[in-house]
Amino acid sequence: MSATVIPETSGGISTASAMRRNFWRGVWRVMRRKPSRLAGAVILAGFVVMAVFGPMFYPDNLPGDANAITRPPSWEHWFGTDPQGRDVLALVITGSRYVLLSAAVTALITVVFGTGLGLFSGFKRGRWDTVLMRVTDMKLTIPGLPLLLVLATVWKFGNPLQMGLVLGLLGWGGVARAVRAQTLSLRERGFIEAARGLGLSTGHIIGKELLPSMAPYIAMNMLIAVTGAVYAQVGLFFLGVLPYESNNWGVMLNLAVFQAGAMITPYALGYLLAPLLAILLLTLGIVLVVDAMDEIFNPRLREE
Amino acid sequence: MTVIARRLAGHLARGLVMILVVATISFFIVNNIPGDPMAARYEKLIEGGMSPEAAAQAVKVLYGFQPTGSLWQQYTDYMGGLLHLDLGVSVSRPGTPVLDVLGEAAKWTVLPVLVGTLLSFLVGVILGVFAAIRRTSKLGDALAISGSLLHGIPQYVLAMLLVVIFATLIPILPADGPVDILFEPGFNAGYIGSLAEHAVLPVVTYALSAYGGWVLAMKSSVVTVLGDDFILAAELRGMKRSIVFRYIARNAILPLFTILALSLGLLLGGAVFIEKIFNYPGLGLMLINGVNDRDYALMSGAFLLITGAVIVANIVADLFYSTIDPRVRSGEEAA
Amino acid sequence: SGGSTNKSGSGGGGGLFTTIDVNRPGLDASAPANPYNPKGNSFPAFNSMKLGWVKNHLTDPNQALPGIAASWEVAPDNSAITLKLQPNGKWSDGQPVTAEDVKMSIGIAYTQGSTAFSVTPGAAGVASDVTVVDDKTLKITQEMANPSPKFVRGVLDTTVLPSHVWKDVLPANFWDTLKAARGDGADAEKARADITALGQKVLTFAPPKDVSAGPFVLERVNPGEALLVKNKNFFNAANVAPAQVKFLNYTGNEQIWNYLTAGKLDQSGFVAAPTDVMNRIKQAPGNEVIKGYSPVAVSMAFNQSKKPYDNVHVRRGLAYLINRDEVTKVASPEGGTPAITTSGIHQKAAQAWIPDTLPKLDPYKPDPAKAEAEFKQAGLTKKDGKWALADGTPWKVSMHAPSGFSDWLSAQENIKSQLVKNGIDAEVVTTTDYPLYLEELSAGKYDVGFWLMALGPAPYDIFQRLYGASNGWTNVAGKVEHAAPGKGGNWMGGPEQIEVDGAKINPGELTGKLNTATAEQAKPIMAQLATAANQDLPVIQLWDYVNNQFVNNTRFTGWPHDDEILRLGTGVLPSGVWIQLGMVKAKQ
Amino acid sequence: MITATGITRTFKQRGGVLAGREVKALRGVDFSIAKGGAASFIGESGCGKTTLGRIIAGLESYDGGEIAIDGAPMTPLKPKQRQPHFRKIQMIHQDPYSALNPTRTIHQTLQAPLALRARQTGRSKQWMEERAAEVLSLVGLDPGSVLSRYPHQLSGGMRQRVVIARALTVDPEMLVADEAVSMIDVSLRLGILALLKDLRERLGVAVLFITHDVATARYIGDDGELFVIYRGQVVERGPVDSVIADPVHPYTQSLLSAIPVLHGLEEPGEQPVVPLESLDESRADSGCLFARRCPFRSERCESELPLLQVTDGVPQEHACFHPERRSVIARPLSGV
Amino acid sequence: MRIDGLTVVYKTTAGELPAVRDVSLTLEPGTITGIVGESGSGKSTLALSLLNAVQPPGRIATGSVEIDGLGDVVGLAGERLRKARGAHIGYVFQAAQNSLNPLKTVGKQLLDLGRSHGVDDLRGLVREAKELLGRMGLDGARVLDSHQHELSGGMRQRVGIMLALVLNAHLVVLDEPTTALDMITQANILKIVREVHAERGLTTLVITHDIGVVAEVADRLAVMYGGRLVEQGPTREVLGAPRHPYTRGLIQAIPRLVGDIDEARALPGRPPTLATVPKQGCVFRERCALRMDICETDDPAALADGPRIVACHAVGVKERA
Ligand SMILES: Nc1ncnc2c1ncn2[C@@H]1O[C@H](COP(=O)(O)OP(=O)(O)OP(=O)(O)O)[C@@H](O)[C@H]1O
Ligand SMILES: Nc1ncnc2c1ncn2[C@@H]1O[C@H](COP(=O)(O)OP(=O)(O)OP(=O)(O)O)[C@@H](O)[C@H]1O
Ligand SMILES: [Mg+2]
Ligand SMILES: [Mg+2]
Repeated sequence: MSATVIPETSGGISTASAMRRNFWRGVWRVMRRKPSRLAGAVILAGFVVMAVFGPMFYPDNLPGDANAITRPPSWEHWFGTDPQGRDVLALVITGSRYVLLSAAVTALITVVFGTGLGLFSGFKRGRWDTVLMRVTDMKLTIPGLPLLLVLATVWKFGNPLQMGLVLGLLGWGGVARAVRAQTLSLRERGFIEAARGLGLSTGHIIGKELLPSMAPYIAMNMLIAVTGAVYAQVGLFFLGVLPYESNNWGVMLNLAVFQAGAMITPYALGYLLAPLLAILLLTLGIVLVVDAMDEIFNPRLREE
Repeated sequence: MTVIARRLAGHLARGLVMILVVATISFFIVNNIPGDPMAARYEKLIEGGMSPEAAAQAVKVLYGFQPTGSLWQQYTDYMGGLLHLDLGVSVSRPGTPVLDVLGEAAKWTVLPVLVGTLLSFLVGVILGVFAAIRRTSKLGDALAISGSLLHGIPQYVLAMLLVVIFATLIPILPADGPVDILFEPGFNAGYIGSLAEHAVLPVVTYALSAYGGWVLAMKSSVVTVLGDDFILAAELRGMKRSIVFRYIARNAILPLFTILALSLGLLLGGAVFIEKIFNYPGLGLMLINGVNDRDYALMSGAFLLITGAVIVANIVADLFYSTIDPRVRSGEEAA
Repeated sequence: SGGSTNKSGSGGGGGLFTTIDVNRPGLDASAPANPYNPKGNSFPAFNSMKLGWVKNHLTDPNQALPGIAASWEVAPDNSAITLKLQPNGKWSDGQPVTAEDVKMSIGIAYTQGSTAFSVTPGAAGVASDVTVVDDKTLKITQEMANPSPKFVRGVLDTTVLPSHVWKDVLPANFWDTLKAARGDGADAEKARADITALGQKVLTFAPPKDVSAGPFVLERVNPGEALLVKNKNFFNAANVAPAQVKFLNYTGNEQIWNYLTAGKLDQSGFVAAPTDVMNRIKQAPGNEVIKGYSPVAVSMAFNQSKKPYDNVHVRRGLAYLINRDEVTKVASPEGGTPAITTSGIHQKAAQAWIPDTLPKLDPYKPDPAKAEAEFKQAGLTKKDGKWALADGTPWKVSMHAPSGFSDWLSAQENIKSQLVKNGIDAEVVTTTDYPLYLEELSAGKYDVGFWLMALGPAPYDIFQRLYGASNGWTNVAGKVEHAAPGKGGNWMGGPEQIEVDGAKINPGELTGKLNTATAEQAKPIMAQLATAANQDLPVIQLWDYVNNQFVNNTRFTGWPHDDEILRLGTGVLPSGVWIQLGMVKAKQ
Repeated sequence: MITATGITRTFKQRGGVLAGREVKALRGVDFSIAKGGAASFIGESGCGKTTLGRIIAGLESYDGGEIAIDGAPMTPLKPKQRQPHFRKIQMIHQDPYSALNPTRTIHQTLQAPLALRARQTGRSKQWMEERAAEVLSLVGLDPGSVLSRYPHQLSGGMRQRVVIARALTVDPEMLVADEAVSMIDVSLRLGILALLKDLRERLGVAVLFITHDVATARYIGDDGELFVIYRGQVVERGPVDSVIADPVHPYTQSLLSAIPVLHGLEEPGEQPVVPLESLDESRADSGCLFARRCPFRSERCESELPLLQVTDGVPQEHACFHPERRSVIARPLSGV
Repeated sequence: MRIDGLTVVYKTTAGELPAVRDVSLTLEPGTITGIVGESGSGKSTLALSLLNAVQPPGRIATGSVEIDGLGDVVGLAGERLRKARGAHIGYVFQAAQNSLNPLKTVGKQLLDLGRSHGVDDLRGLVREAKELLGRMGLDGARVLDSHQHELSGGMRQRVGIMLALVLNAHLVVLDEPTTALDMITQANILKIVREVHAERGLTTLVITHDIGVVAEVADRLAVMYGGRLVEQGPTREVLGAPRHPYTRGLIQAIPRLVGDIDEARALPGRPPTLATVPKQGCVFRERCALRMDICETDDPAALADGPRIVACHAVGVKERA
């Protein structure tokens, strides 16, 4: 029956590890297909390293130099100094942790909550589905940023986790809706039905059959949620409606514009541009990597 | 028609429920806002050299406008007021109904949002078609990547860059409000010119930040339609290129109209950054001012109005969709 | 005392004058031309006139430039003031400005809470009677039960409104109600409530069109700008140079910087600006910064009910540690001068009031050794180069400021790094906005916050910032009472009695005395209080504000450089006064 | 093996113009299959074949009637309790591509049900591996080359074999094949049909065969019964060859006449019947469901619903008031 | 119409691969020709190349498609090509798949078609369309007023046929006209095809994977495998006496309604895809029972024997023997 012979692989454990190896080899292939994707991945990895290890290289309280307040970029300070005479680059690096941590939390919550709800709704159907989707629709209708502004008057978003939590709780609607739609359409696919017929558990069906099929989708949404979260929190801090205690790109933007006059004096331009560039670069990285998601998770595209 | 009427009724009912829910939420959020605006006012007056007694009296007068009574009663009053489109009285602007303040502000939001969005829609859709047709070429790639990037850049980043470039480094455009007061309002060249001049930066920001989305959406829509058999069928029937193009365009643009209406609604709320950065006195700025001034009524009013706009946009989008898409019109499309 | 209008002007040259109201962000196109409305399109000294334009004299609160009142005479015991109105004062609609207008305006002032016209029983420096002597003359007498040296200031600082426009706002029986309100008992209570209710009516009153007795009258407003045009009927119209005045809107300081760097503003009041921005502003063609006096200082205030700030040695130690020169340089290089010491008074005023005491005060020059000694004395311990509380728990100086106050935040950041450098852990916590800041501050939630102080020129106003309600002493109807820390707005939580030079004093009571004391009586008390503040340090005075006025010489000239003229009271737009006095000339 | 009596299923249309309208997908279907037996259902599109198949495989609920699997009635059982019974009946889907999860290798696809099985019977991992290879061999695939592949790397025929192999992992007693070959390349179809037939013979698996194509039904089970279903009602049932050769119901006759004639090999039947009108569900259903399209209808047909009955001399049951045997199918040309 | 030496290639990652290879076929006027072949054998590609409409990344590499009164379609381009489509050659798409613009009524699309081809008498066109539809058992006025979604699969297919014929095209290509249709509908459509063909004197090409469909309607039958035409001839003859082993296998693999079930035999192996079609030699050899050494290296030439043409080394050997 078969035409070509594929290298013999048998034995459960070795198959599983071989699969994993194959997966990563496939990912590598997908990434290599376009240099832009590699660039994106490098950028993202760079940001993660920056957020995880970056702050370790600096003291908790960045030293300021009262004699070098709001300086333009120089060899010593690549992006200049802030109105406290601190190195702007150091601020961007130490500030990345808050931004990325809260973005990660947001992405996690968005995806877990959105996916969970979407799966549940699409899988259960019936009354639950109707109710949940109505709620989701409502949630989607409430404009997010204005709601955040109003919420900011009550909650303080004290730390990145809280910030991430709130943004995540505001952001799951789109994912839930999309995942539900996907679930509904996948449900109709024979393999889900077959799994039910075989008596496989719901856990198996959801975890092993449904989720992997939606993985590119979820991964994309996760990355998009990261951009959204960065966008929203930096924006909130920028608007100055939140109190702040720590370094954060949004705080930098706010101070640059409203305290250092970065839009007026070129001296503070570095202070303004550094966080802006960081945001742009992060966005770019994500845009580039998102492009690869579909191919990474689809074995057919991965192995082509 | 009955299908549309039924949909409309459903939407209205749901919209109403939404408004009630949002109003309730904002009422209770607003009632939990910490911070004492009276103390702040008092402090300001004292700093201005008023005696403590005089300041206390002044604050009492000013905050006499605040609703009193039990929370529940305030709530019912508030909701009752909503029925008459009464959003309460602004604290920072005593005597001016919030609705008037917002009405004035809405003007300044709607205009640039509309122009900016339609502009970007037009350009984005046209370039999206190019990006789709030339998707294998460098041009197509460039269009798509520029689209993704612009789509990904936060609005405020764009706005700030524009201000730095066009208002600071090369000061050729104003970024300070909606119009020069020296021109007599009305239909005269000076006034309209000034309006236009002041609107350039906000409009361009709206347009640029939305443009990417349109390019991407239109591109993928066109690619989908191009793959549809009826396009090939039309070609094989020897239809004129212009007609085939029209077939593609109409089918591809259809789903975008829904997004257009929705984004118009959402933009009213998303205008916060642009209005803040360009000092454009629209709803978004009102909302921020409300938040900053602890002007409860203004804040929740602005929030409600923005939400209302989104709901209305939703309804419009759906109705629009159902009138132009025959499948929906006849009720074919399932829920 | 008195003044007279400068009549020697050479007449207006026309042109557009562009300025900004720094006291009030956000123009509101829908707001009425009503000076009492918080967003009202009423610009003091432009289209809204007061009886006189009070000055921030170093020591005398009653100095003023003439406004609607051309001159005034004050009884020697301060018991009455007789006002002579401008003889040819007219409203923009041609009606003359009369004593009746003023009387009605005083009635309006009663409804709004005014220092001299207050319905609060027992308040100091309140008028007891308003008599119209003739069409252009009024006499206002002070209630001598609780007189105040600020009485004249309070009277002159009254906005005058056209009674033919506002006539229906006050009911016919208003003066009777007022009389009733002055009394005691239920009737008085009710009368006072009625007057408060009237206040709201006043606040929301919208004249159909602006009627102004000032040099300008409101033409139109949009959300970005307000336009005023010259009032031909203004009594000194001949000397008013600009033909039009444009007020620009702003929501944040950075916008004003923008206008200033673009050279758009002919004049602007004080706005804080970082050095670089300030340099840019100065570089703009025609721009000039005129420095004047501003009776305000900022301080780092302690909540003494929190450990270790209850210990004076800790406060002193901190005072020895913090380099105020550096703080000022970082936070407010142009808008402030580092405080020479903590006296509770702006240093310029202090030199005028207590020249002998000032040198005796400890200047708290930065001296880590002294600081260490003080901390040791307070029982603090130093472990691994870090200071800890007496019981060994870590000590972190937690400073709070509202996030909009950029100079405060900068200062705190700088103090933080100074402290950290010296082994004291510190943090800066922001609060979203001022109302919340005040609420949390007065609820005693903060250890350390920033506090405006030395609000001159009246001695009582100066010291009540340190020994007033926020520190437990309330002054109701001349009676001073002390509330326990955490009660009645007492967040500073200082002791009721403090030791100064070995003697115990009650600073709150002393401060209360200043409310009625004459200048001569006040001086020794102020010396005592300044010493008390210096030794007890309820706050550390950081810098004294400087009143920077920005002007541009390309379109108009004649800006006053005389400190006296610059020292106008708060809430007044000085350029309006300069214009109406005929000082500002259009550039030929 | 399984006995179904009076199965009915009504769908409520949700949304759209037909909102609230009921579609009677099945109106009392009776049938039974013995162990290793076969039954085939034919009928035009939308007549309820798939619905029936899904009900039998336990994938869809039914409103009325009773299903008994190996004598055990299903109706009184809770869904969880029904599961082990229905596991004996496995469905083979029409589309072999969508029936396999594209993100899982064949190995993974087969392991999941085997793991379940192993857990229930306490078997080892080793057994799972062996069994996977075994079922693949059973369906004629080479386990070594197939196991590590993804579905997209297999041809349609191979995929369908994998689907059948997966069904075999749970040792089913019956397979429900819903148009199991209609999406497979012509040259490969017979392979799958032969496999099913082979499984019947070798493993004694009963087959419920659903198809458009009568000839394939005959190929799978000429010893079984053929059911002709129209709008949810069985209109004719009987031994396969008998129904094909001598259909009684006009609907069966039109279905059979619609089968294309292989002109070089066959000649048209004697009395072909082709109804021109297509099915219109929106008609109210009083009387015979087929009446409107029936060329032989009488007044009685308009008002009265005929039930399955037998007529003398005809081995099959039918639901027609005017039964008449017509030979409609093409006959082989003699000498070919 | 004469197709001569037509080769169509698709550009893939593995280079340009032929989907249709060296196909020659003549459609006699007034006949129905059927092409059968499995999925991927190049049927649609062939059909599209008749209109010079192969979609990128494909292109016609060599060969010609001569149409009477039109010349070589392969050489046509631009307006002339467009005018030829529809007016000379009608193309009918697979059923139920959407060959109609979902947003426009059938009538409007008909008018678009008329305008595209410069028809002045649009009324006449509509009349003609109604007539055609009526001929096919539909209510013309209603159908013209309907949107695609309001029509059933069979109705759409009939509309497709109407649109292909309404401009009086005499050459009609039907690509899988009945796939995904119901048996009864299929029978109807086939009947219509046959009748309309006869009435209008058309030259018709029916493409399908279902040998039954061809057998039912076609006068001539061509069998495609791996991009090659392996056998062609009059339907009855080919079905009755298939010569190419593939044709034989295919016919054998059809279960029958009568007779011995076990006569049906599965064809071994699997159909080739574009990538697995042998580059040289006979495309069918891997599944062929009659494989010889020469099949590995030489592509068998299509040899004519009267009306029948077969491309097989084995057949050639037999004939020669
Ligand atoms: N989930 C469902 N909801 C609503 N109606 C349904 C559902 N499933 C099937 N139906 C309806 O039930 C009827 C029978 O459908 P079914 O799929 O069983 O037909 P079928 O004979 O398998 O058709 P085909 O040959 O096209 O596969 C149809 O009218 C169909 O529209
Ligand atoms: N756009 C394309 N790019 C690459 N290869 C293609 C393309 N279109 C078709 N092919 C390949 O060309 C070959 C012939 O395709 P074609 O569509 O003509 O087959 P077909 O006989 O019509 O098949 P079906 O019965 O599935 O419609 C197939 O192998 C197919 O994979
Ligand atoms: Mg079916
Ligand atoms: Mg095809």
